[in-house]
Amino acid sequence: MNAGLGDPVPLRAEKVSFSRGGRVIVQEASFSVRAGELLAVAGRNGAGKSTLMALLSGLLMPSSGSVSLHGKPLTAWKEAELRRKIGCIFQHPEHQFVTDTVYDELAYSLRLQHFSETEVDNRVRSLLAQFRLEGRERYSPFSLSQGQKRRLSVAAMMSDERQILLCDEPTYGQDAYAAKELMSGLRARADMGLAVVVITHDMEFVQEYADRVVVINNGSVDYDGPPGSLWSSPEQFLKERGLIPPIAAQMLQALEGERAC
Amino acid sequence: MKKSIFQFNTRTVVTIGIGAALYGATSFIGIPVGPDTSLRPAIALLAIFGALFGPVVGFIAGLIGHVLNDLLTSGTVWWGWALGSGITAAFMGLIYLAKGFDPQNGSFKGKHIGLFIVYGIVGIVLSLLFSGWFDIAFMGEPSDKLVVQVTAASISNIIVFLVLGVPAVIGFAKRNAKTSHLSVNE
Amino acid sequence: MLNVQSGKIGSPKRSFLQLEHLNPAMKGLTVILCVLPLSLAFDPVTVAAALALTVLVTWLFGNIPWKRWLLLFSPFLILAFGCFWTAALFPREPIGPDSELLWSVGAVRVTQEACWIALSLSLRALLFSALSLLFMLTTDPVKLMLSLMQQCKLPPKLAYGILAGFRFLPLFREELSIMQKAHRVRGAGRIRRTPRSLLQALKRYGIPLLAGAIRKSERTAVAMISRGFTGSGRRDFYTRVPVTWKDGVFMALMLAIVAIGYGLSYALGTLRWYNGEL
Amino acid sequence: MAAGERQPDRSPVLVADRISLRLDEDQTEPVLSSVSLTLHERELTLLLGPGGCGKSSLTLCLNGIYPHAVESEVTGCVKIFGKTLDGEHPGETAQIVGIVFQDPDSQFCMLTVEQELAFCLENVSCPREEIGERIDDALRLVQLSDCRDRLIHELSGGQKQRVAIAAALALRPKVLLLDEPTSNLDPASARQLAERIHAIRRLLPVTTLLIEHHLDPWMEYVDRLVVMDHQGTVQYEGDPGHFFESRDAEAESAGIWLPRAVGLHRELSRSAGMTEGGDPPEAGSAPPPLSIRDLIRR
Ligand SMILES: Nc1ncnc2c1ncn2[C@@H]1O[C@H](COP(=O)(O)OP(=O)(O)OP(=O)(O)O)[C@@H](O)[C@H]1O
Ligand SMILES: Nc1ncnc2c1ncn2[C@@H]1O[C@H](COP(=O)(O)OP(=O)(O)OP(=O)(O)O)[C@@H](O)[C@H]1O
Ligand SMILES: [Mg+2]
Ligand SMILES: [Mg+2]
Repeated sequence: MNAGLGDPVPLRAEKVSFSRGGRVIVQEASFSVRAGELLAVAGRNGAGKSTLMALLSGLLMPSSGSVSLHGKPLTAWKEAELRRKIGCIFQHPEHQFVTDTVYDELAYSLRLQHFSETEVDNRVRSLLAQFRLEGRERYSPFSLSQGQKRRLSVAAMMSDERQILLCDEPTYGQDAYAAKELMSGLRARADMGLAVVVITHDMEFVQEYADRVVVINNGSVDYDGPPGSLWSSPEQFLKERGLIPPIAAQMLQALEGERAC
Repeated sequence: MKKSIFQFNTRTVVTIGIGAALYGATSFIGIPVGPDTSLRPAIALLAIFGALFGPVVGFIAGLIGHVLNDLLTSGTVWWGWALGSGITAAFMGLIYLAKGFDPQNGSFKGKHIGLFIVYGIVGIVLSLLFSGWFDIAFMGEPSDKLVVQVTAASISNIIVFLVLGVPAVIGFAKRNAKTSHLSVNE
Repeated sequence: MLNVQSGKIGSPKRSFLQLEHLNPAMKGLTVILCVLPLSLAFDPVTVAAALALTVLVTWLFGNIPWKRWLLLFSPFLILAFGCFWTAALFPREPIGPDSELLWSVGAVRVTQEACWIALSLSLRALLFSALSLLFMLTTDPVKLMLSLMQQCKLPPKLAYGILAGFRFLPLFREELSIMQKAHRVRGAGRIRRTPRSLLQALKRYGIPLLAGAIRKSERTAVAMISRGFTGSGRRDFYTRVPVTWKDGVFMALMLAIVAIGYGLSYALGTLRWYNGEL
Repeated sequence: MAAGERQPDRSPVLVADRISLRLDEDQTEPVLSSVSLTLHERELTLLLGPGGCGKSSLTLCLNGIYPHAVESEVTGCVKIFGKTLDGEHPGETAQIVGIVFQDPDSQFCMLTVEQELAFCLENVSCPREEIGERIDDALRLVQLSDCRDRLIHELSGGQKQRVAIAAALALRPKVLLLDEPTSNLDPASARQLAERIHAIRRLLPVTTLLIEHHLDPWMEYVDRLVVMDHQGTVQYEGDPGHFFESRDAEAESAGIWLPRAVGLHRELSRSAGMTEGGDPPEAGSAPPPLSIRDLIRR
């Protein structure tokens, strides 16, 4: 399956809408995910980011509009193939665990790919080290600390070379180390030519790591462009979307304001 | 860590609530295998709740679950059968008192399996006899029909217990054996 | 009670006796009070009259779309139908020799009495399910528990425990869909809907679901405690579920239905008492 | 920083004395070993520590969940207003010590938002006439007034977290334990919450313990700082400003977030050749001073 590997725009959402229980959660959202790019998604609580991610990954069906992968609508893809291409990290790490131990959790998708047991062991060990979960391999995923759960759920998805990775708030609850490591891990994936989508509330990270940012408000796309120019949009605009520019951008604006006077 | 069976804290009560709700809800499901008899997977739940939380929790969960189900399906409670559900669970829960038995921490040995099966079968037969007797004594049901009913129900319940209940408890114990970090080394 | 998921019971339609707004404990008591005398009757007329009136009450005063009601009632209908034919063809009771033969094919004989009994049996089953549907479809479990605590003095500790259990039932569906999604994103694929894979599904989801429920029961208990729950009896309930004159009217109405049923069959001379027939 | 204005003689409200915690009989290393800390009246104490060091477990010890509601092995003692928790029903302790758990997904016991809050208030024997109002207040505080009748499990992550905060505040506890209350909130709401908690603290005598990785919204309100290390022991207890000024290297190596302003300051000063203690940049090959604009571009 090599078709479309060089595709610069692997995933595209076109006028996607979704409603549930009579409430429109996502309305007519259109944007594209590009290869080699780290796309940040931001927006208020309850704006519809997580729902949008579920739509992009094909776990939910849009009530209108379509999502297409390599130009082919998601519904036309075979389930197994789709999952090999799109990885997905849920907002609640516990929702993603399918096995009883940390070790098995990391080995799960490796085993599905029929790696030899020694190969699996090697890879799992290196993941354990990379995500600082050593000594926890026999624990149940549910008895980890919240931050460890988050790292485990990310690690389990990183173990695959999926072309598109959708992450819902991958860094929350992490200490400085872990968060930076996670983000640079994701950045490295993007630099390798893969597509990464990160939902986050951390504007410093958006500033530092993202190539492009999409702002969701009330279920529709409000802004789509580089982070730098987002900060220079009117204050009212940012305020309504619950965004606070990173501290450096704030200072820059303050300086420029002074210069203008 | 196993707790005393008479400890009644909020957690026990919530467990009873869940057990009862699950038992009540799954009691609707039955695969009819003959006149007046059906394989009720719900019996397996009694085995699980009894084994994991002891006879007292099992008894109350079974009783309340049965009463709820009766109320929802027919509006009348067949107390004999409701108590019977509780007694079944209580007998299955006797295994909880066995030494070294602790499926929540993955400790479930061969001799426990044997014991569990014995307790379960005895419990099923005894409770059905009790329900039958209760019906004859208090509800004025004719006795000849009940003999057939009790025998058929015993057989079908024992089948469910052996095919679903016992493996489920073993599955639980296995699952937890791996998760509790040190007991794997034994 | 099947409405837990939607969370809302009793929308715009208003009638004088809104079943959804009645006191659940009183409603339950009324249903039981109806079932008790009706379980003594064993003739199609009493039962059919009561059944028809119960259904009428459900439709008039309950706010249930009739399609939904039919959907939920249909399994009972099918069951009753099957029950009718088996009882008619293979009567368990000794049939009086003087009973009129309706028709026969070879050894299979259908007598009038057997038919009569079969009709009573199946109608009885329908009546009890209609009564319990009336209760189930119009009762919010939270309100039921509140009313059990307020009217029947059920200890809050037990009531909230059961309520927590009830809360889990609709959540199980949610949990199952979450688990299915988890398996899907992890690449395990979907399980097709064939009988054979049912066992596979049971293995994949059954024990984890139960394990999840048990884990959640601990967390729920911790959550209840950390919200200050001690289980002591004194509470000033925010939502009061009062008993009003409407509950009395409803009880009277339902008892009248029973009386009408009995009266009718007495007038027609068909009244017969139940004797443990099956 | 508020340190200067602090009255020195605030009385201790919650004292934890050499707490050790094991969750399993046969666990080799304990989750917490000999943790002592004191919360003073009306102060906001910030608890920092690397991931998995036992911060959340500590909060559960402070309100008596460990060992009174969940079996576990706890040594040492916790005193609230001079009284130990032993023999007390953990539910009663919870009425004094309110908590917001870290996991927003599994800390609710009712179906809808309103029922959840009403359940809390009924537990503290709040008279019925007041409950409605207090629910309103609590929801307004977390900007969730329009979600009053929603089912909790259908809310988004951030909305659930707000419900949890509202529930804890509705109890009007004397001591409030906040375990990463803003981790799922959008930036503006996080800042707003910090401000509101501060405002509440001026109105009510509530003593707060805060666990948070992202310090920015909270920094100006923090009175005291407690830092834990990987092994589950307390490393530093005292003035926050002092810690970030003098021991920031230590903090960084332990994986503790610095407030972003501190980080920016350090980066700027480093690039301007003012690195304290470090080797000064070589005269000839010194990079041009990094401007804020450069920082943004990177
Ligand atoms: N299962 C559901 N049923 C009904 N409504 C839902 C459901 N799940 C989410 N919603 C609603 O849809 C809206 C968007 O939810 P979503 O989880 O996508 O938000 P979000 O942008 O991810 O927010 P957050 O930043 O808080 O995670 C919210 O108002 C939420 O209450
Ligand atoms: N139920 C449990 N059984 C066994 N070990 C546990 C259990 N809960 C937590 N632990 C372990 O105790 C340690 C401390 O967990 P805790 O949740 O207190 O960490 P934390 O400091 O809050 O971390 P984070 O910042 O990631 O939330 C972790 O290493 C975790 O693996
Ligand atoms: Mg979300
Ligand atoms: Mg924690």
